[in-house]
Amino acid sequence: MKKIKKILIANRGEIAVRIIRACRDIGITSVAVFSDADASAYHVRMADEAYHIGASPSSESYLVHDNIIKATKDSGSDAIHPGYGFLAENATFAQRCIDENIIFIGPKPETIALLGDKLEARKVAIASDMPLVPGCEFDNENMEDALSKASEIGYPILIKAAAGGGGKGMRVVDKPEDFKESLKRASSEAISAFGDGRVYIEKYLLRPRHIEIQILTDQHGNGIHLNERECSIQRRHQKLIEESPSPVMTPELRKKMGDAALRICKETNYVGAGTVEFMVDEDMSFFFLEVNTRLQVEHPVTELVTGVDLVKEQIAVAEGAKLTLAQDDIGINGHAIECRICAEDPQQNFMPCTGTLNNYRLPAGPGVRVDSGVVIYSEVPIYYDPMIAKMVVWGKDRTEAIERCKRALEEYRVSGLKTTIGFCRVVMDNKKFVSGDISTAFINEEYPNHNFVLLSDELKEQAALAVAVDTFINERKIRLDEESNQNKKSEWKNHYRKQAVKRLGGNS
Amino acid sequence: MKKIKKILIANRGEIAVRIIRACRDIGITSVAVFSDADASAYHVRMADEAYHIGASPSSESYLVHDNIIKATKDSGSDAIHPGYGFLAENATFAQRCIDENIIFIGPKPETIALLGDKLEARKVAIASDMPLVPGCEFDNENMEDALSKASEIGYPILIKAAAGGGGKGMRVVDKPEDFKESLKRASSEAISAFGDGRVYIEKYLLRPRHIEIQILTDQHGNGIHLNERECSIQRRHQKLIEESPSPVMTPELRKKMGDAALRICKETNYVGAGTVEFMVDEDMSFFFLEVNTRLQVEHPVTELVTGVDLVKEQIAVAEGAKLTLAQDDIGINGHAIECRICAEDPQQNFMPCTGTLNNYRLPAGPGVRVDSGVVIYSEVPIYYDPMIAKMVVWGKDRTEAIERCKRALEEYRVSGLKTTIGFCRVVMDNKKFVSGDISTAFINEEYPNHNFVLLSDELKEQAALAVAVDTFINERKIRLDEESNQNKKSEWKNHYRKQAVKRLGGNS
Amino acid sequence: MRYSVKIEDKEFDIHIEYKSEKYIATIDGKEVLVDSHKLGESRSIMLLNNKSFEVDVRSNGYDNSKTVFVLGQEIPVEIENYNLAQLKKKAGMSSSTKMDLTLKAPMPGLILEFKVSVGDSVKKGDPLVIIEAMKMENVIKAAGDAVVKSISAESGQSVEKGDLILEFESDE
Amino acid sequence: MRYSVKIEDKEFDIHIEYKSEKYIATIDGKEVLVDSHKLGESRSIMLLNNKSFEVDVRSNGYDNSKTVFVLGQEIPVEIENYNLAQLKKKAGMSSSTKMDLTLKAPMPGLILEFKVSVGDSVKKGDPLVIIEAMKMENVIKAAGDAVVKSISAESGQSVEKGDLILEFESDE
Repeated sequence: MKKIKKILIANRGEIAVRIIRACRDIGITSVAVFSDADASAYHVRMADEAYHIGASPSSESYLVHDNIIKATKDSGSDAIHPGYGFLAENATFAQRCIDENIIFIGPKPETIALLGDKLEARKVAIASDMPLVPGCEFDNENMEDALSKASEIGYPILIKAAAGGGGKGMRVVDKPEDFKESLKRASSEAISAFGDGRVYIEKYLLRPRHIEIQILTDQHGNGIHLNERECSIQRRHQKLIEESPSPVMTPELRKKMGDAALRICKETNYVGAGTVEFMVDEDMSFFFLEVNTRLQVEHPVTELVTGVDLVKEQIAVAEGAKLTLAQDDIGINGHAIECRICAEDPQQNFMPCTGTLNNYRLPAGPGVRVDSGVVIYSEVPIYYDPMIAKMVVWGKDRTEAIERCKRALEEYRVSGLKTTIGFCRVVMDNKKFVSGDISTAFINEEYPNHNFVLLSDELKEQAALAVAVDTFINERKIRLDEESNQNKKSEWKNHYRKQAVKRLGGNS
Repeated sequence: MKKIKKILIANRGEIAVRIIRACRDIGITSVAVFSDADASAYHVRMADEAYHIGASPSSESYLVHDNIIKATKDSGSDAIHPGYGFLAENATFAQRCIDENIIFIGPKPETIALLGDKLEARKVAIASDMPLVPGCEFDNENMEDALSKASEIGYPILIKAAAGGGGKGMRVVDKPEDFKESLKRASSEAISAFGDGRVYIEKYLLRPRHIEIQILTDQHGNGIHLNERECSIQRRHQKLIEESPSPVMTPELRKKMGDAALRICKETNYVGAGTVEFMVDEDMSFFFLEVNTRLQVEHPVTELVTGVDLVKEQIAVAEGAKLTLAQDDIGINGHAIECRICAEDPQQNFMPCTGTLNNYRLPAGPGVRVDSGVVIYSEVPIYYDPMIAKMVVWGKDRTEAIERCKRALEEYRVSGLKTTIGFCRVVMDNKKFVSGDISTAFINEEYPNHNFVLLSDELKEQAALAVAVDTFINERKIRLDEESNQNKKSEWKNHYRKQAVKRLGGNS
Repeated sequence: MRYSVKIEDKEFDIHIEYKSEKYIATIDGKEVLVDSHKLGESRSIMLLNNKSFEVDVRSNGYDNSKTVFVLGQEIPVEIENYNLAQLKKKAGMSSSTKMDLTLKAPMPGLILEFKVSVGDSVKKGDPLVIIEAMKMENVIKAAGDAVVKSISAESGQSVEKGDLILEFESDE
Repeated sequence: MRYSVKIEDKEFDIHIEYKSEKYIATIDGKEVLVDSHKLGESRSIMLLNNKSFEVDVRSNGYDNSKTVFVLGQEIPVEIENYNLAQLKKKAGMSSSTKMDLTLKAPMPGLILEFKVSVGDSVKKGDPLVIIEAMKMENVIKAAGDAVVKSISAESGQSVEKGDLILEFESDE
């Protein structure tokens, strides 16, 4: 067992900050890396040390293996934590770390490669006796083959990138006429995101829930799961609101899904933290979706209800320690909800925004945890993911968690750019959400045209008043300043007049 | 049972913010009150509504019964939450609320009066079969009587205000020669703080722990305790660092102290949240100290390990609800530590400071809760308590809590005034603190002369470098600006020279 | 002072005066007692009939248009002197009801591909252009029926937020 | 540029230069690579040999004295041009080693009571004056042995931080 003393975090934003915090919590020195655009970013300020690794585009900095390895050597770090995204699921990079005698905090390169290829993962899932959604691969160069296979499965069809993740390279196709265009788009997005344009198709379930199992395994063959997360509130196949436990989970189903997740870990000699994602249909039957071989964005909801610090566990596993937790140690204490705070305009189909955070104040107090990648006056650059922070609340039950979530969202102060805060606040009032009746179709079903009615008539009236008052006060100040200048001028005039009178021989 | 719809919070600072958050968490409208100095204070910004109640000195605003009652009526509030301090333990004000048909969120006036008078409280404690420190009252006008009684008990002696609380009007006397002067000071402080100069004396224990039991009782005779809090790290008899559970507590002692606390509640028909304070001697024998008939500053450590929101429970009890929690529901989940962040200079005997928070950024992330009464650019005025925030951390055990506490203290960013942050950070490294070997004498024993060695040689070197670099960059900028002006001037000169040459008939 | 303030579909008639050290506002006939303290250049705490708001009012650099941040929302506001607004209305100059015949970049990004050419008729919802921003491909769709009059950018070009991308003529 | 920087008991000799777009500092002979970005008027993020610090350097309004906030600490710093500092030292002008013979109000507050009069001899630790601030009575004690030379305030008077309260003569 090798104690890790220094970790380089090959990432940025909130997840880099999250990992730096874990390092500090266990006395490990943290090393940040940064691109030009991130020279004064929060993760750089938070870390013990920081190394510049290139220009702003991630392809010239955060994705450059050589630069990351050089910073690791220069800083004398023992290990690299990749966070999520960037190099987190890059088997070549994981192998490079091994070759350079650096601990890669994540599964083995072969596991990453195997599960990262969605087509290979389907095969492993079959071998692990996991239920699968009907789907298949096809010859990417042969459009006719693709079209006929799509028709066999039946529309709607979901096109997915073989190398995919995070909703990139994913397209829903409702009818054969749209198939070609969508395939082209998905493939081109997959190339630009992963450098791999291979796609495959699956039957598109209309109203599935997205439920995933957090797993944790060590190098000695021990493994546990840490309950489920429900992540059904999504836009563009990207999660926006997640919670644990799922409002529809039963202990029996949890055990079944947990066991299935651990089977695939066993099959792939999985080491570390990971997530097995499932779709759960309306009849509560579940299907294997994919395995994310990394820390998940939404891991804090699991941390809040289990009391386990997943990043610390990742580090311990990477050091070679045996799990100190057994399955029986994992309980469920209360309920946690995460809202992703993204620099996006929900009304404009969640279009990304950039800008400067002229005001930025986190909610705090009982039951609120915020993992933020930005602080006041931070600039949100165009180059990276629009998620600037995660707000996570804990309550003794789902009702308390929802109420606290509303409070905390209202307490969040942001000016300078649009965010998903108002959208999340609206969802917290949605009757279907409150009753737990959700699916990945939630946003499209409840808010067609993305008209979230964020502004009540009362708020409009108050906002109008606020602007009028502000304008009035500013105009009044200018008027008063001018008057005071006028007065000064008249005083001068009087003064000169008196002088003139004097010169003219007058007496006062 | 009467549902409360609107609560006026007769307080300011972090506790007002804390109560406003609880109101929001249960959909109750919150009403803040503010003095002149607090017109743009954080609690005013946080509340749904806010009413001005007078000039800056608390004697002209937060302590004026009429003004608070008027704001309550004007805002149509059903109830008043007094927080701690100010009117929280004022029986006359609690009675006034009843007379005005306003719910006072706290115990009955007669309970407050009885337990607020420390001399009466001693009698009740005897009736409740509680162990007491040797001590007595005496004729305040007769110094000879006082001196002889003090000698009977034996020095060191502790002089305490009968109406006391929060360390005010309290003095330790080591030898008879100092007795008169200390008595005078304690009495005058008691008059200015409580308008009641009566004092009494107790044997001063040299190295006691301060351990207190949180209790919660309803209007129907049900009562539970929520474990203990250890609050031994004190300066000037005011707590600075608190934790739950106590590092020396055993389940048996917890039960004994909890039972004793509940006995005195029964004896006094106590209703609501309250705290029974004990001193615990080195042999683990415990003595009754006093009952605080209100929410305690350090209540969050209890909330973090029990999952109970004490302010919500106070409100439910005030509405007349029966406790939904039984003693068996109260477990201990992990460990919590609170650091009080005060605008004070620890090196100068914790002298209060005032100023503007030019920078103010809260620590966040896993296991950190901050209840802050200020935000960036807030002014800390001279009129009120120097505590500006409480930082509370949770860990799965005391070790994790201490490590997280260090991290969070280092993450806290304050500029503009001195605080207790650095002091708390030093304590977290203190071997006696880490081993749990603490008493109320901790600060004086470990840091005589209050020389906390806050600055390591390394930090001094880094700070020196930082200032030199900053100075160099500023000077360089000024130099460059001047040069560029010079260049502009020379360009102009050249221009004019050319013009002149032209005018003289030259060719260029 | 009397203002005409517009937010989305709502138009408010607001009168404000300063009398004996207090601001008094009247909005559509209702009186509101106002207390306001500046927190910085653009931020204030306001009490409107004792209701507490923290607001950030920013000028957008062009006439009458401001943005207010309040309760986690970014709200675009048009504010004008009331009398001027009335005059403009009479003259049929209400600029805010005019249809927008330009497509401006809704975010900074890289133009990947145009789906239309000059002269094309487009229907509401038709894809116009694909912009890559923050690693996502965003399809910008037509807000109404129109004809493409001119295109001011090209594929592969970087655009800033607000840059003109193309112009329509109304499809009437 | 070469500076002499003093923090508590430590004195540092620091040389800084700007070369090929990098700042290079030398502190007591050791070379330190510096990267610095301003975050606002007084705040910066600094990398000192790649170690990350967020610092806030504020001038105290009078000569050479600055305050730096770093890692939760407020640190008073004296900084001077190195050559000037050396000259001063030779001339025996080192002001920072001079004993402070004035008592200034350590906080804003109300003077409750003087415990000494002009001409009194005081020993280190003797109470001098009681100031009420933030609802606490604070006893200000003598920092060394001295004789009270003059008293510049009176009981019941409000003082600001830094106001002169009394002056000593050294008890020699």
